[in-house]
Amino acid sequence: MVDILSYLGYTLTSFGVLFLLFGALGILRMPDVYNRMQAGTKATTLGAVGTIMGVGLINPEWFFKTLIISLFILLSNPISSHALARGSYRSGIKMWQKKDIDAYEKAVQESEENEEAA
Amino acid sequence: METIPLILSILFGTAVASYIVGKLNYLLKVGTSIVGLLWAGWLFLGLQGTQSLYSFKVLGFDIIWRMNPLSWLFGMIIFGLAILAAIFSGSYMKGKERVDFYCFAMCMTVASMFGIVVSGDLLSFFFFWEIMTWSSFLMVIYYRFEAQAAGLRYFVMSMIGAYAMLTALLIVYAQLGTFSFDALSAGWSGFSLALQIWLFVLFVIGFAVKAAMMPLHTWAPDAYTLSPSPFTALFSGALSKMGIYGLALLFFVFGAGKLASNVVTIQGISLPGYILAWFGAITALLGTFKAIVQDDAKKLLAYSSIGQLGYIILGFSLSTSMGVTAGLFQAVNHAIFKGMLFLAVGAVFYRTGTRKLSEMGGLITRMPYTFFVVLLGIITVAGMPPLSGFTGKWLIYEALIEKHLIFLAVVAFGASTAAFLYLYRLIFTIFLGQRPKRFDDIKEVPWMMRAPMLVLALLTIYLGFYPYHLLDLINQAQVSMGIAPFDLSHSMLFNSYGNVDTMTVMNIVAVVFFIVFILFNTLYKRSRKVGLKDIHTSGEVPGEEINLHYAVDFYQPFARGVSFFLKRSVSKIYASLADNLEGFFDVMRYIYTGNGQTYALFVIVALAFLFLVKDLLV
Amino acid sequence: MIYYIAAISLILIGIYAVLVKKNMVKIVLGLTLIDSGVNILIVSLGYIQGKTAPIFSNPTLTAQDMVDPVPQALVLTAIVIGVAVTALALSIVIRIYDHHKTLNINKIRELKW
Amino acid sequence: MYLDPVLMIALPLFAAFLIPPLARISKGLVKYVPVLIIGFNLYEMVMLLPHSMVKPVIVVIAAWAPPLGINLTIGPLGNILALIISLVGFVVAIYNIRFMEEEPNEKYHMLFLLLTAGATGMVLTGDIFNMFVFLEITSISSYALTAFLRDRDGAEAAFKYLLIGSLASTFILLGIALIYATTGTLNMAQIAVRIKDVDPRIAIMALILLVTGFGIEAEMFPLNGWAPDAYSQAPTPIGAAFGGIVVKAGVYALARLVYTIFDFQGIFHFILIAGIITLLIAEMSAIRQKQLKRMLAFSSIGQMGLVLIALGLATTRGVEGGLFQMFNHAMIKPLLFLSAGYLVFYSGSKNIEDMDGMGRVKPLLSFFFAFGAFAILGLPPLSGFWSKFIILSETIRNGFIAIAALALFGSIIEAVYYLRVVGRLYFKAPHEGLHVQYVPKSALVAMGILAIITLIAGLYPDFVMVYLKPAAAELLDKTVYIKSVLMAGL
Amino acid sequence: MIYIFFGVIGLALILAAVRFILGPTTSDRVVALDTLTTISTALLVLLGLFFQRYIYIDVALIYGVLGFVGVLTIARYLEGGL
Amino acid sequence: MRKAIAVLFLGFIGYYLLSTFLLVPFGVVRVLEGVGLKYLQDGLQQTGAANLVTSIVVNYRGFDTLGEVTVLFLAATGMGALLYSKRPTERARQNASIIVKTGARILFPLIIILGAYVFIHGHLTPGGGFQGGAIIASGFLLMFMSYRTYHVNHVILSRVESSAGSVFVIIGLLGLAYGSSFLANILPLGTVNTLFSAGVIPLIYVAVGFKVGAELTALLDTMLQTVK
Amino acid sequence: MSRYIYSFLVFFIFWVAFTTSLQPDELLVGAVVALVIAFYTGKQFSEGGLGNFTARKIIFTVRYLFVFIWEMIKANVDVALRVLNPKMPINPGIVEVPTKLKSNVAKLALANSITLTPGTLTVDVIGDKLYIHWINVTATNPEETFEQISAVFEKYIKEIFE
Ligand code: NA
Ligand code: NA
Repeated sequence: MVDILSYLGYTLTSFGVLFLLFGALGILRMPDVYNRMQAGTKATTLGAVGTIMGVGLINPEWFFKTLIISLFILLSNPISSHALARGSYRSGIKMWQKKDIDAYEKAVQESEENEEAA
Repeated sequence: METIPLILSILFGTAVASYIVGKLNYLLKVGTSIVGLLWAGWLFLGLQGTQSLYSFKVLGFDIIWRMNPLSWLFGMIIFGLAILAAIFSGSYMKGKERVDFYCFAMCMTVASMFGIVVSGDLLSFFFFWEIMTWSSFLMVIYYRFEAQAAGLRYFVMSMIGAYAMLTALLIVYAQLGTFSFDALSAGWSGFSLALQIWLFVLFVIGFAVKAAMMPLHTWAPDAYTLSPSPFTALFSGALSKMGIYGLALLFFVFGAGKLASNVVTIQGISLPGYILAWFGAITALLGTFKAIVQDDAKKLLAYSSIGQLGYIILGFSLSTSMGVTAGLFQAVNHAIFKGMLFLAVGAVFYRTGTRKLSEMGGLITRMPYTFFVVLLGIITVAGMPPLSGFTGKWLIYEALIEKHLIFLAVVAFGASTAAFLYLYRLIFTIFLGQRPKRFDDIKEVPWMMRAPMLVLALLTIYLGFYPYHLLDLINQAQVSMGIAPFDLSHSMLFNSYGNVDTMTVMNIVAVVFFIVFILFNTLYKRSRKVGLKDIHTSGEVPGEEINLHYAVDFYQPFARGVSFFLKRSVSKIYASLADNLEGFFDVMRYIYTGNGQTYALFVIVALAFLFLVKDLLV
Repeated sequence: MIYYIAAISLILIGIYAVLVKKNMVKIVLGLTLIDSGVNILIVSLGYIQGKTAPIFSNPTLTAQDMVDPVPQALVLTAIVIGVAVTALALSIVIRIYDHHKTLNINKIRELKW
Repeated sequence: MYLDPVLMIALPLFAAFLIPPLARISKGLVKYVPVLIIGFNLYEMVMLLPHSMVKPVIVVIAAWAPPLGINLTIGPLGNILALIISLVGFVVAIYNIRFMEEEPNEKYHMLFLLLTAGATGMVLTGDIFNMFVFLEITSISSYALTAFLRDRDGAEAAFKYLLIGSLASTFILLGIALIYATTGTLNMAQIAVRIKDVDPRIAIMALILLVTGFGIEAEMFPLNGWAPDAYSQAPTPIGAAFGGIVVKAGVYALARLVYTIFDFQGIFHFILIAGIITLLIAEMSAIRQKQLKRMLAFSSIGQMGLVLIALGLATTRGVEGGLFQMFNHAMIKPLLFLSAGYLVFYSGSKNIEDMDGMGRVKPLLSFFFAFGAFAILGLPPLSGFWSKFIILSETIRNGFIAIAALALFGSIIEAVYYLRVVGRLYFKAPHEGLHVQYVPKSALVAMGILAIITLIAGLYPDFVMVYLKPAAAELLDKTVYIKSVLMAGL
Repeated sequence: MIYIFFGVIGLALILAAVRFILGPTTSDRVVALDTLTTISTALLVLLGLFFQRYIYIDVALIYGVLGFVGVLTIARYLEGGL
Repeated sequence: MRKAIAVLFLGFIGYYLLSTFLLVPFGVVRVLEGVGLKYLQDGLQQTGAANLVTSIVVNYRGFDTLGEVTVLFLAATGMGALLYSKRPTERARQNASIIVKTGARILFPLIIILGAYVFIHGHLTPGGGFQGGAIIASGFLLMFMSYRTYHVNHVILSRVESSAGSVFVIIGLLGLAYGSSFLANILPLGTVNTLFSAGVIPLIYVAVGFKVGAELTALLDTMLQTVK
Repeated sequence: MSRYIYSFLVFFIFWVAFTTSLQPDELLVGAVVALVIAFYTGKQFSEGGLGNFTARKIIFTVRYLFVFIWEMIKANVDVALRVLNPKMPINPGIVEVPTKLKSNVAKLALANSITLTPGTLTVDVIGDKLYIHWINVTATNPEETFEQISAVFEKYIKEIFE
């Protein structure tokens, strides 16, 4: 049982670590900040969760704690990415685009007008 | 309680007490000071001839207070003048502001001077010396703002002197491990020649400032002029004598008088003595010349003081028995006549409110007592028989001639004669001539002011006739300094006649003088009254604003003649030195650029520097 | 050793910022960099090869397994002090900005000479 | 009878923590807290004096004997300095009662209390890192107090102070790190024992770092750029506290380092030379100042230069003189600052030229200033005379005649600028339209205490010197210090 | 095995660090920072595994929390002041 | 110019610093009699705290920690004084998105619990009062970042600060009253590695945790309200 | 009240997980801590209170977890491929996605889910519209984007949180 858990754990950790690497690679290679976030958030979140849960499986007495960390990462990483994306956008960083697809621009203007009115 | 500490306590106590009670009542504060001074003076009289000694330790330093004839002699000058000045002040200061402050500073000064003369060690000497400096400084600046620059100059020069002295005495301490005079007397000759010279120079600077010796005299005229007159009497009469006292100590107690006498002597005088003699003579000459062109009565006397102190120094520097006697005699003498004159000028100022000679005149009928005092005073200063000044000067000439310093004697004599040029102006411009209308109603000063002047006047007459009493005291002092007592038989004046004959000479001169005096007065009575404004100049009618009093610009040609000499005023050199220094300081302060980063850079540079020299720090 | 180099570099970079940067906020950041450098340096002085954190969290651990705890304790204190100083520094900068309307330290040198 | 000396640190901290709730109950009460607490410290220090003079009082904290735990080592030196600090703190606290009306004034009193406590801790602690912590307490309260008035200049001064102070902390910490790494201990007595076995190349670097750090606090040139600004722009009592409290603690630390902990002789020469340079540059700068408090600040630096000279001599008598000078300066400079504070306040200007005639308007205040000026110039019979005299005497006795002469030159400059101010106070007509009010009694009491101490110490210097001698001896012979601390561990 | 993990994670850290250094905008750096904290959190847990010390897990958790709050703060700052 | 000078001198200092520190061997036991080794050997049984750093920080060098707490308190006080009367009511220019707001709302109590966990277990796990306090403050920072009008009650914060600081001193004074010296332990040491162990250490760390949390929060709030 | 109790329970569970210990002292302290924090933050912590603990919601949560994990793995493989592919077929842009979810927690869950899945990143939520950065935009009109991006999640989330 312990061996199976441990085996599973190592597998999970291996995948996790690999995804962390992909995430980092994505951060490096993607053309603009939004795309980098896409890569960073997804791959590193999964990678971290995988790594950490894997460790939790290898060392079952740590499981709950690793679970908490994983949950925390699952909750917090998308939030921070979102906040960063929103912050970047509103601070005026343009997207790298082939075609002009931006539904957000108008929404930002409207919401800012609303805020000023309020 | 031991007498010396008791006297010091009384004096310092009086200073504080008169300040405190001074807040209550005028009479009380003046009364307190006078009573305190009298009490201390009375106790002091009892110290004559005793070897009272009191010593204790402060911070591990031995403090020695002792009495000896030299101290006693100078103590007499201090107490005599102080008591008279205090009495004089009783009237003079009435109605003036901050009399409590005045009494405090006065008593403090007296106390510190007394402390100086009883000190048997350099530390307490310096301690009291510093108190004397600041307390007299308080007096100089008594008249508020106009006195500030003068006060500051006085203080700074005093500090320069004091610190030169401090350096010297600390070097002595480093060498001997003690401050006591006795140890220094014994140890001086053991110092290396270079050290002796250094110590000598430093001490001389220290004392010469107070004695207003050229070129360290520049503080004196203004300081004398601006301090309240009763105090000026004390200032010029006693305080400047502390410089003389110091020189006496230096030459004869510390043993510097014999400095290098085995290396180089000039006409039998050791080199430092010879140089100092020249300084003394030049000071005498310079003081005299400067005095001649003054219009301010007190300034005139101030320069006169400088000149007179030059004589005294001249006497001392010869280091001969007669020279020292001459110096000491003239020191006492000067205290008396300069005391008289300053008090008298103060009295005139008290009534007229001015010190300008050109604004005064004809006061002889209004202030006859004061006139009398001034008259006696100038006779003494000029060194004319029958008054004590004659004896003093005579001794100096004799001492110079004895050493064959003819040229110096000529200079001294010249200065002395020139002194008359200014001295008579005091009589002429203040008391004779036309009296401006506004002075018509003035009265003679109150008895409280009259009395001290008259006491001094009588004293100068007395000493003129009986110099021996003083010479006795001086001889005792000389013995205590380790100098052979002055042998009267060495004096050209005194040797063949002896006491009684001197008296006769004096009497004859006195009679002649008296006749001249009567004649003078008769002539004056007969003289034509000249209106103040009835002299025409070059066909032009002078305007109202031009005062045609004959005292105005009286010495214009003379002043023009010596202007080259006078213009090179030492004080101007000092002033420009000070300016340049301040300019330099100004550059230094730019180190503080106001930029925090620069300060941080300083720190880094300092650290790097320390790293670099770290091997030196081990 | 790499820790030494890194830590000292951090200190030097921080000091450089303090000496050269014009923006006062950057200067304050420089100060925090210095702090971090010093702290890393201190901790690395306590490090002992092959040993672990000084916490007896399981019974198998013995004193021989652990690094020197003192530098860590000191650094804890130093960090807190650094935070305090930084906070105060920033509030002073805020005050300065209020008065001078600039963060350029070259413009803030009215107290001189 | 004294209570456990640790209370001198514990109570101020306790009180500081309790001030915010107290302020909510009654604002008026807060300002008496520092008086009370520092008064207690003063009492403690006086009561400890007879004990510490005989042998250092070792106070163990947290029941761990040194070097395991932190301890307070109250030898003669620490006791004297803590006494000075408490005394100045007490006087300034009295002065503060009516001085600080600016909100939030309870924070002001709290910061001041902690400033004093920090400095006290610095001089009492036997642990070098603990000393650093207390230094930070002192410094941080100083930074905050410098900018307390929230004015333009205060903020600028505080920033410079903080900048340089942070560098000081850095170097001190680096020095401590080197020491710990090589001796394995933080207890100063034990360091002193072990430093002999340390590679001297490391030890000297540690010393340099520490000397630079504490030299900043001790206002050594060229590390003192912060000082004039901080002194002059901080609220007046804080300027006084800088001179009377903060710098004293810095110098203590410096002395402890070079005398007790390390064993390098060359550093003394460095301190000596740094001292004379500090003195000269400070005096030269002071004479050109237009602002009264800034002038006092430079003068303060100059005085510390003299202290450094004394410490650099490294002779018994020299150190005695230096300690005496520290004592005097701690009494006189606050006197000057405190009186100058009200002079500035009443004249409505920081500039010297606007002090005209204050002697007529505010005689007692001006008297205190003049008194302080005379005392700091070293005019007898005030206490400054003796300390200056001893220091100069020792300087010359050790053959540094040129340094003594330069120091005297500095004194003359000092006389000029002080007397210029005194002259203006008394001898010029006051400006019109002065906004003169009554000076609070508490302020006058504070100044009076300082003036009386200065006078008594001048008239009877041995009274002070009796206690300074063992303090100097402690510095020059470290074995007693070391032994008594390490014996406490047995 | 664990050494390989460390190697890969180390490489990931380096790559993210390169982006942190390259920028070019502040946002890019913050994104890199965010990634770095996430990777570091995982690394800390792995270290716990490596040293068999439970305490690293605690550190990882705290690190994660602080990193998140820090990144969020910067993000909000980017958006226009705090 | 200034840059060049700075680089020059810094290079110089760096060289000397590095060459000195390189004389201090890295990663080895250098001092056999060092106090650090003593703590390692005896610390566990002397203080009962599994975390030796904690036993040093709170017990052996507890006096430092009291000072440290004071330093933080000072910074908070100083900031309060310096930024006094500059209190705009709103923080950021823009509201955070609903995502951030909701996330913060949920995470906030959990972060506080984490902080509490860290300082309550200071003697057992890495961490302690300062770390726990910092985590709590970061929880508040999260709220500040998410809600532009989120307010903390400074009166309560100040009360927490004061009472926590006082508790620290009182525990110290109790040591003086009932033990041998200030800050001396007066409670039984308990069983190692259980929550109720290590005498007064956890009590002090809890107090420190509260204090630091309150102070850092106050600091952040003051700062954020001032800088717009 | 139910919200407070719910919060207390959640916090207490968290505490137990943190400490990984069932020792009475830990539990005692944990209860106290949870109680205190629940008292102060319970109201804002939870919108649903104990209602969150219904069996239906729990079942949906578990089901959702699997759906989500699957989507996430797909997302990551997708990203990995894009990152590793030198040609990087991307066509990024921000699109608008409508949502019927009302509660904030639900919107958060949806936004996070979207962020963690293929090529999408929630930039903002304004009212009932999500703005999604899409790494490879294949549709721009709301119905299509809804279908492609969030439809999978929304039904579960609606069940769980509303
Ligand atoms: Na992320
Ligand atoms: Na993260």
